[in-house]
Amino acid sequence: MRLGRFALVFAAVMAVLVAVPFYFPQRYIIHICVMTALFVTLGLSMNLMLRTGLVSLAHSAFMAIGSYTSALCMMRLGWPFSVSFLASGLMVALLALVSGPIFLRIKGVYFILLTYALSQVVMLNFMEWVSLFGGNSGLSDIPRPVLFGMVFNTARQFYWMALALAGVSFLVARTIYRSALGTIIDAIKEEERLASSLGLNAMGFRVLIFCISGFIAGLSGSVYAHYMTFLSPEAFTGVMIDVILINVFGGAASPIGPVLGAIILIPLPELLRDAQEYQILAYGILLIALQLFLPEGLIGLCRRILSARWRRS
Amino acid sequence: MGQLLAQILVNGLISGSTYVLVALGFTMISGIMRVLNFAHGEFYMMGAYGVYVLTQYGLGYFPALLIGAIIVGAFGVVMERLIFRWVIGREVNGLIVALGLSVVLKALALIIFGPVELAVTRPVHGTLDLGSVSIPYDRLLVGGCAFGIMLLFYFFLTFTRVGLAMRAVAQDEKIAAIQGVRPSFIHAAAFGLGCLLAGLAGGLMAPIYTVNPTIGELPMGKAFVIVILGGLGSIPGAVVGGLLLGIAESFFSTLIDGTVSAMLVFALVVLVIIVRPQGLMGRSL
Amino acid sequence: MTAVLSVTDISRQFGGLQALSDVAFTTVPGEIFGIIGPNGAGKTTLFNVITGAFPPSTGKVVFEGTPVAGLSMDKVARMGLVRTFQATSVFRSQSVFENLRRGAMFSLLGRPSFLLRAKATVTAGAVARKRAEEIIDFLDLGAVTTNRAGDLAYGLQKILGVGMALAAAPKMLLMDEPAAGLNPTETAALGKLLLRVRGEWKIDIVVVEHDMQMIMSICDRIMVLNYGRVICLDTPSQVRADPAVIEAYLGTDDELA
Amino acid sequence: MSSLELDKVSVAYGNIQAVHEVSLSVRQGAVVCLLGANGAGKSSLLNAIIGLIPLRGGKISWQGRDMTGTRAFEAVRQGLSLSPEGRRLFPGLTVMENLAMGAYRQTRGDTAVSLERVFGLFPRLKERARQRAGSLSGGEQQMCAIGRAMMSNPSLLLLDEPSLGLAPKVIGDVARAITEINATGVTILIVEQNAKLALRLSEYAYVLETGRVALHGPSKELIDDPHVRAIYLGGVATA
Repeated sequence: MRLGRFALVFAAVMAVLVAVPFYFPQRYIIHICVMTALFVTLGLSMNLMLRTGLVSLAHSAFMAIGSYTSALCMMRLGWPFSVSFLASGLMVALLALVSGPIFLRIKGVYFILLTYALSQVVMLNFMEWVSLFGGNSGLSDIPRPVLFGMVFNTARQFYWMALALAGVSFLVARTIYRSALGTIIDAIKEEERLASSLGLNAMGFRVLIFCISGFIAGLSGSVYAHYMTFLSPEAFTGVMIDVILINVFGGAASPIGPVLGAIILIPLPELLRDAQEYQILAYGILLIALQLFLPEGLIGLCRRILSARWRRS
Repeated sequence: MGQLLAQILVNGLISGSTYVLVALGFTMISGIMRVLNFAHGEFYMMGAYGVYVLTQYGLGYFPALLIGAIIVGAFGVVMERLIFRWVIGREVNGLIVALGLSVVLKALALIIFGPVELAVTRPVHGTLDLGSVSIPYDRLLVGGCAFGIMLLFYFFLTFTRVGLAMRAVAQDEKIAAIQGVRPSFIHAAAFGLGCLLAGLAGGLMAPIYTVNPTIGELPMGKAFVIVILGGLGSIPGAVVGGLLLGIAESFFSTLIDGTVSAMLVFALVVLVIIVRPQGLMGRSL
Repeated sequence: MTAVLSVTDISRQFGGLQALSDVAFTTVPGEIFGIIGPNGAGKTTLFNVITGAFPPSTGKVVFEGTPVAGLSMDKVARMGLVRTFQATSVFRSQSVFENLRRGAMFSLLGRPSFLLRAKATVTAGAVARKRAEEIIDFLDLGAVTTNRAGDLAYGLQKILGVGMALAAAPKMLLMDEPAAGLNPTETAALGKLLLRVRGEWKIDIVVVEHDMQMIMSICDRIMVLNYGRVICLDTPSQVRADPAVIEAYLGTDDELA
Repeated sequence: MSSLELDKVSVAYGNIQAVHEVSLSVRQGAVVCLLGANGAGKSSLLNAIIGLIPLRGGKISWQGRDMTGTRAFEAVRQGLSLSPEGRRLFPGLTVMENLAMGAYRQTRGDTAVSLERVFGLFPRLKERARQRAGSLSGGEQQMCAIGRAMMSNPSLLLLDEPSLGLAPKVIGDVARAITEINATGVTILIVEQNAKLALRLSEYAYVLETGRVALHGPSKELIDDPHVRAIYLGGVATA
């Protein structure tokens, strides 16, 4: 059974990943692992968009909205973490639901520009609405989550939380791609007109995916907020490019692409903190080179090698 | 009230005119090559650093502005031949490549100049008082130069052979080719010219604000809003959209405040998209 | 007899150009109805107006008693009026079987609300497979079920496109130049196929076409457009003999005078 | 002495072959027409001659020079010019600017001469000179397209469906202009679906059917050929 084999592999990989902190207890390594897991989640959320044929530049803002929502729900409203966590996802999904029918009417490039403008406006609000969001100095002393009576206050616990979220996101994405919904979004990407002529309400499904994607991005923001206990608009600059780069590098055609992309790319700058400018420089060059020479990413490369070997044998 | 409105209008036109310079190049490149140059703001940034460096070497402000912008334009031509020509017509791929270039240029600026704010000496001082409306001379200079450049650009597009060919390529590249126009030449020229315009805008604004590696982000964000407002690829759209944006911002931020202004402008953009998805001026040069 | 598709006095302007003026026709059940005309006669515009790509300036389009002009393409398709395209007719990256399965599936699970009906996916999956298999038998595509649609010969792609439209369980097919780009043999095969679709599946067809040979041989009635107006609406043999039609196609003698 | 030579030219878009091994020749100074129903491959052939689509096979030569593989922007220097199907004017440019684009490779002096000539052929264009091409009527657009093609002072003019969508009276005007242009020594290859018009204008005709030459001969003989009629009206072809 294929499902059985996948479940086995998935469980084994997760088990290994869960065990990582026991072998590498150093605080900075665990920090990198938390960030990687969060970017896997965010990368998968972007992957849902790309699979539908949409490039969104609003996902860094989506993550930020999730962060602020979750933090403020606990700080201002005194909601428990579990509720705040869900609220962060729902908040973004709601925004996607409201803006989607307008934004998604706009095809291709305009959608990209518009999501960029949206993210700018959102970030501007976080910067300027000081009484609520704390402006440029941001929010600090964000409470630690309590789940089932357990207080999350070590990096290790957050790693497991982020890992669980990443794992679930991966399963969600994979399930979607393998279901009727996955077939539908592939069809919309490949030949939208043809799909519509056969009775498919393409707009409805695009909004749906936008919402699911936003929901996941919001959740990743929530975990981030409570892990850092400190939020500022500045923290989200660069996320916009990272999340695209993860997909481009790994390959957007499979949910494994962004996972690989995040695992390889996110630790890099953290490991080479001293030479950050050069890191960024290399990042940029990598992005250009990948797009020109390896447009389908690592996954695409693997597939090409595999299929070449398949043909030879 | 009338005085206030006049002041708002003047401020809006001046800031709008620099937006137009950035948006013109961006929209022209997208119209001719179907490439979204997300690195456009970095060419603006290069123009500002160009003026800074050249004036440090003792050059006067205006020669520095001109030479700096020409260098930026030449660099744009090189980038087009090296990178962008491979992604012509594929807007998403072009966008990712341009994002990469934007990261590279920002990192280079950071490596060369550091994260510090650099100041360029103002070429003029003082304030012009026209009764109720007062305009600092340096602002006036920026506005005047920007409108002058727009005029020159207009003449270039309307009355020169290459300008005409650029408009023709934007409308129908294949048909332009059978008239004898070499598309690759037009692509490189348009990309370079677009970057030169961005460089000029950066150089003009350098004395007013300080210079740092991220100064290109803001005007580029504005350029996006402008092309959505005016229509991607539309030259008149960039002018109308830019001035409109400048005046709207000036109006809202004087009467309310900056953040609300940004949100109102965004609401305006969404409104335009609902009513006219192709932008105010459609898609033609 | 009741009308299936009824088009009343459609006009459409573009700028100053009158692309269609007062076009009207009504199809009857069991009919293959052809629309022809020289290039630029307004066939494509008419087709787009009927399928809702843009609304008519004046006039009505009614399908089985429901006005459809201005409705979205997918909604009209779910009502049973399915259109086919001249160029994009298949999902090139997918297998033949998958293309047909999609045709059936999209008509069943056309709206996101299907996710709320837990059983819908399961039943739709089974129905879609069954329909796809039926159509493979009907079109005799058994030998190529696993081939990538984009790799098929162009003629076969067109046939597959018809199959996908059939999979969407239409009551009527609206076809935009199905024979464009086909050679005479393929065109003849397509014509036979359309006759079988009408005969065996009881599906009405409205077809816009350039290929006279095919349209004359399969249609019950033909409407001829020229300069956006109906110049003739009759049986094929009558249409072929109509002086106005001959003039529209071959030109007149007085143009050079 | 034949001047435009096509030798087994094939053209394809992806896996759709539009033109199969078409050979034809056009005598210098002649008007030759290409007939055929829609989708017969006529436009593809013209586009291939001017270099807009690459050849899948075969050879093209003009006045003895091999034109195979010549790129579109170089063709005009060899004296070729195309008035494309559907006019394809630059809609945002004025009539004058469209004409100026036609003379893109000309010197200033030659441009003035060409302009006089085009205005002589189509006086209407002079009246509309400052109007945007997109706002012209169909007939005026066609005149502008032919005028633009004439601005490069071509020796071989390719006309793709010049009568398409025009009212009968305007077709007459366009036809007269084509005759006049030919009278000045320009060789013309014309693609038309208006068969009577094309056969009247031309001295020799080729009839394409699904990308192949089905029939060719002097135009006078083809005018009454039942085969031509059959291709257009789908009657039973007897041959």
